[in-house]
Amino acid sequence: MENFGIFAILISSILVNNFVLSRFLGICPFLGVSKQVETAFGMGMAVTFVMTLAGVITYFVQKFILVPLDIVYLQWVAFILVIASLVQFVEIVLQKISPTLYQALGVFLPLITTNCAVLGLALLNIQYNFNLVQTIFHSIGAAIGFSLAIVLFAGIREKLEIADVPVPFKGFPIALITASLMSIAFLGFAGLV
Amino acid sequence: MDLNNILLASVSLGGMGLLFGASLAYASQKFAVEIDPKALAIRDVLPGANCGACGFPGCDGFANAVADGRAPANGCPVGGAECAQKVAEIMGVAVEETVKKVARVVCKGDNQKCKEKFEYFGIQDCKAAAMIGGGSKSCSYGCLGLGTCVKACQFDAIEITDGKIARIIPEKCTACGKCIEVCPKQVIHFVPFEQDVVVDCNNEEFGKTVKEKCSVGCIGCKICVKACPFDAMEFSNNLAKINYEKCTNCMLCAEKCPTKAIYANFEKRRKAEIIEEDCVGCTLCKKACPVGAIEGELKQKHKVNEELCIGCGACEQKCPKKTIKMK
Amino acid sequence: MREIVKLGVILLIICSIAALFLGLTYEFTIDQILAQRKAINEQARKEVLPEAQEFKPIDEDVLNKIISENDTIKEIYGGYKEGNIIGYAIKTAPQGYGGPVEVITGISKDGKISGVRIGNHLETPGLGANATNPSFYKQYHNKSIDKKLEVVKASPGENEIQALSGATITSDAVTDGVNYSIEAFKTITGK
Amino acid sequence: MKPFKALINGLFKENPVFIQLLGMCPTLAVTNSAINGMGMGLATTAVLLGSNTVIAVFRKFIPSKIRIPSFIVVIASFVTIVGLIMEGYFPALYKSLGLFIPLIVVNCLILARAEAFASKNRVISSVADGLGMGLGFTWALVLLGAVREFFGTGNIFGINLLGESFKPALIMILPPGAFLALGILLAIYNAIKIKKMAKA
Repeated sequence: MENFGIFAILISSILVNNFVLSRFLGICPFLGVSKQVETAFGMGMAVTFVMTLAGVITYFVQKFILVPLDIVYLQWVAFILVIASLVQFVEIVLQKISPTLYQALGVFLPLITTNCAVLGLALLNIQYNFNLVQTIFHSIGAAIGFSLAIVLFAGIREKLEIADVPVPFKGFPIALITASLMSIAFLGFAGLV
Repeated sequence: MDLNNILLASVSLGGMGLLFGASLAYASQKFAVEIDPKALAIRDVLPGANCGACGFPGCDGFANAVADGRAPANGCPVGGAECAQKVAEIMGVAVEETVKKVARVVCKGDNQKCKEKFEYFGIQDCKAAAMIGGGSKSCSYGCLGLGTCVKACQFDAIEITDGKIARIIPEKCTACGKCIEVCPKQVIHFVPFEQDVVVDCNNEEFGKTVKEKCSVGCIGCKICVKACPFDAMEFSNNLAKINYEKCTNCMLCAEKCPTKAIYANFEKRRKAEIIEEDCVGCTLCKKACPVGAIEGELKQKHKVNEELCIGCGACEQKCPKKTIKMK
Repeated sequence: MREIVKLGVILLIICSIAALFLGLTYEFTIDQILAQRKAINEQARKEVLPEAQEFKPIDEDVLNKIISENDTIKEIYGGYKEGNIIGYAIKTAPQGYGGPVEVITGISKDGKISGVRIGNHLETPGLGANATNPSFYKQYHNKSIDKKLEVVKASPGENEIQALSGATITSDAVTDGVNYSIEAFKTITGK
Repeated sequence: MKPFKALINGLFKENPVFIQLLGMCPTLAVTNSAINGMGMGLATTAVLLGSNTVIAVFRKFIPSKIRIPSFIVVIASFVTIVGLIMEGYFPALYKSLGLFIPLIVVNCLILARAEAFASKNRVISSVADGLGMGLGFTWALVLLGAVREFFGTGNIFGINLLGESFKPALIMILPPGAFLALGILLAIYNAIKIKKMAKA
């Protein structure tokens, strides 16, 4: 992965190993927030914004703090501290600067702190030891992949509301089965890159 | 076990913690958005059903609106008087008394009284039934009794009587208006809670056509309009409708109505009573009484004839000595 | 202003205590972890070159020269028995189906493949991952290093390997790994 | 909430996986075998116990403005400790769980329990709740792992049950199988609940 070009990284993170459907990262918001397409899209945008920022900041934290001081075992704690503070910071700033945008995204922002995709992304960036440019594009690609999956899923779930689903399958079970079908579809991209 | 590695670790992580803690605190101060404390206080007082009856998106929307003065303190019909009172206190504004309203199904044509055009086996839902030739009932204005309003009511104040007609329980109804929205026949109207006389019909046809369809429908004969001493009975496109401000629940119209389309709760009919000591015999009450239920000569004590009295309260208003009580 | 300091200090305390605990656990477990990591690598090399008692990496510049020619080569260790070299353990990482596949090949001095093992890989479980079954990698044993190894669908001959069903890309990748090791072995021993 | 009740609550009534649908990422990703499921479940239980205790003890001193960062630091340090121990003493399990050990930090279950329960109740009931939720999470993961492993490879806990004749459904070990298995298990769980409700 480390010698991939930018385009290859984008394709791989959006389609091939999609963060939600094949890496299983960020499933809680994926299941929780995908009742309507607009909320899903709102969540997608919020996640894209935070993931890109988090990807870059954790890159610098790793490069200039953890490695030189040889305290790499603090990686997980440092990263999640950065992400949690970043999300809370974004929430406060957004609330002041554009209340309308905050109204739309506001409720999802605290959700993002516990979103496995953000920390997963930060750790993968280090695992593949990407340089800065690759990190940025991998973060953007991963976030777009997440948004793509959640918006598609929300569209299907809206249709599911009016389909007559057997009672025990109502709600999450049918959603999960739909997700598995989508995951099969995304399996088709495997080996593309 | 080189100690300085551990110290280095705790110093660096501690430093990062300090940096983030401080910046978060600084940000929350610099970007503080003053949320109106009044809006929060109002929000706790509201019932929180988010039913939207006040016209605002849920209770938060209404609370913010009231805080900014865009909405009246008594705008929450579900909360009713005591909620309006609390909101008014928070806003420090006097609240004018509102008459408590409840929803009511203005139709008495159940399956005995109103003929059915055809047998309906479709989806048990008024909206669906109404699409098929206006529903199975011959009277296309009447209540189909398939329970759309029952499902819409959050406070389960509506039940379907065994005559397949919806009936709203006044005590439970919070006037949120959801049933009125969903009813395809618009046969549910707002009626004051204390009102004991209501024209229970929604049919705008005339005479014989109504008679063929429903034995208790309003045939538009206007007898009640003439009979009402307080001309509280308005009449438009063949349907009588009571003006609730003017109506004194004297129930005369209900007595006169040939098809008994007007509901009247006769047990609750009030009776006038003159307190002997204070009566000066000025005969004002006798002239005011529309049904001549008061006997007595000038300067003598007057008396109310209980059978004739319809409890309209006209004498009570007229009496200069205020010695007439309605019981 | 006081609020900012207060919050900052609280978070400082929490983080430094946490870091202290982590530091302590790290100290206790670090030598165990390093031993584990060394053992895993050592164990793979031991399997491919059973007779060797201890392994020493070959000198730097030879290794770098080989890596410059073919960057899938990752490590080369000389296997020693009673002091003298009896073979080499070469680790390569050819590109498989899901990602790089670590292939460790042991080649003895007399020009025979003494063993092949599969290290970390990202192959699909149930398909490519079957390369880790002995039935597959045992095929490379005692193959001579004179001719390049080929992958065939069925009835493998002298220098041919039976491909894994449904995982031809992985089988090719592992075979390439072994072939690269053979070339590296030839450049080192000057055969 | 009495400690014992919190324990039972976590195991069945409010099972984190089947009822609350928390901690989905590890549940789906790691349960391609029952042993992995158990490993992840026990690791999560250990972290849950640790973090619930510490947060319950310090709940008075943590101001609400930086509540989330401090909880997360506590959880993350417990996860790191578990991770270090696991890498040192259980290398096989560590390799198979791979990326998902650090992801216990952002496992919605732990932060949810910390925020919803531990920061509001006494230490003993927090510990009981942590244990209950952890064990509930573990048995759900083991069940899901067993189901997927059984259909995917024909054996459970590595023991081959069906012999050679059984052609395993590989899909069950791949990502789609995880969604499918959990969806069907949830449906069965709902069906049982509905039947029980109908009887009661």
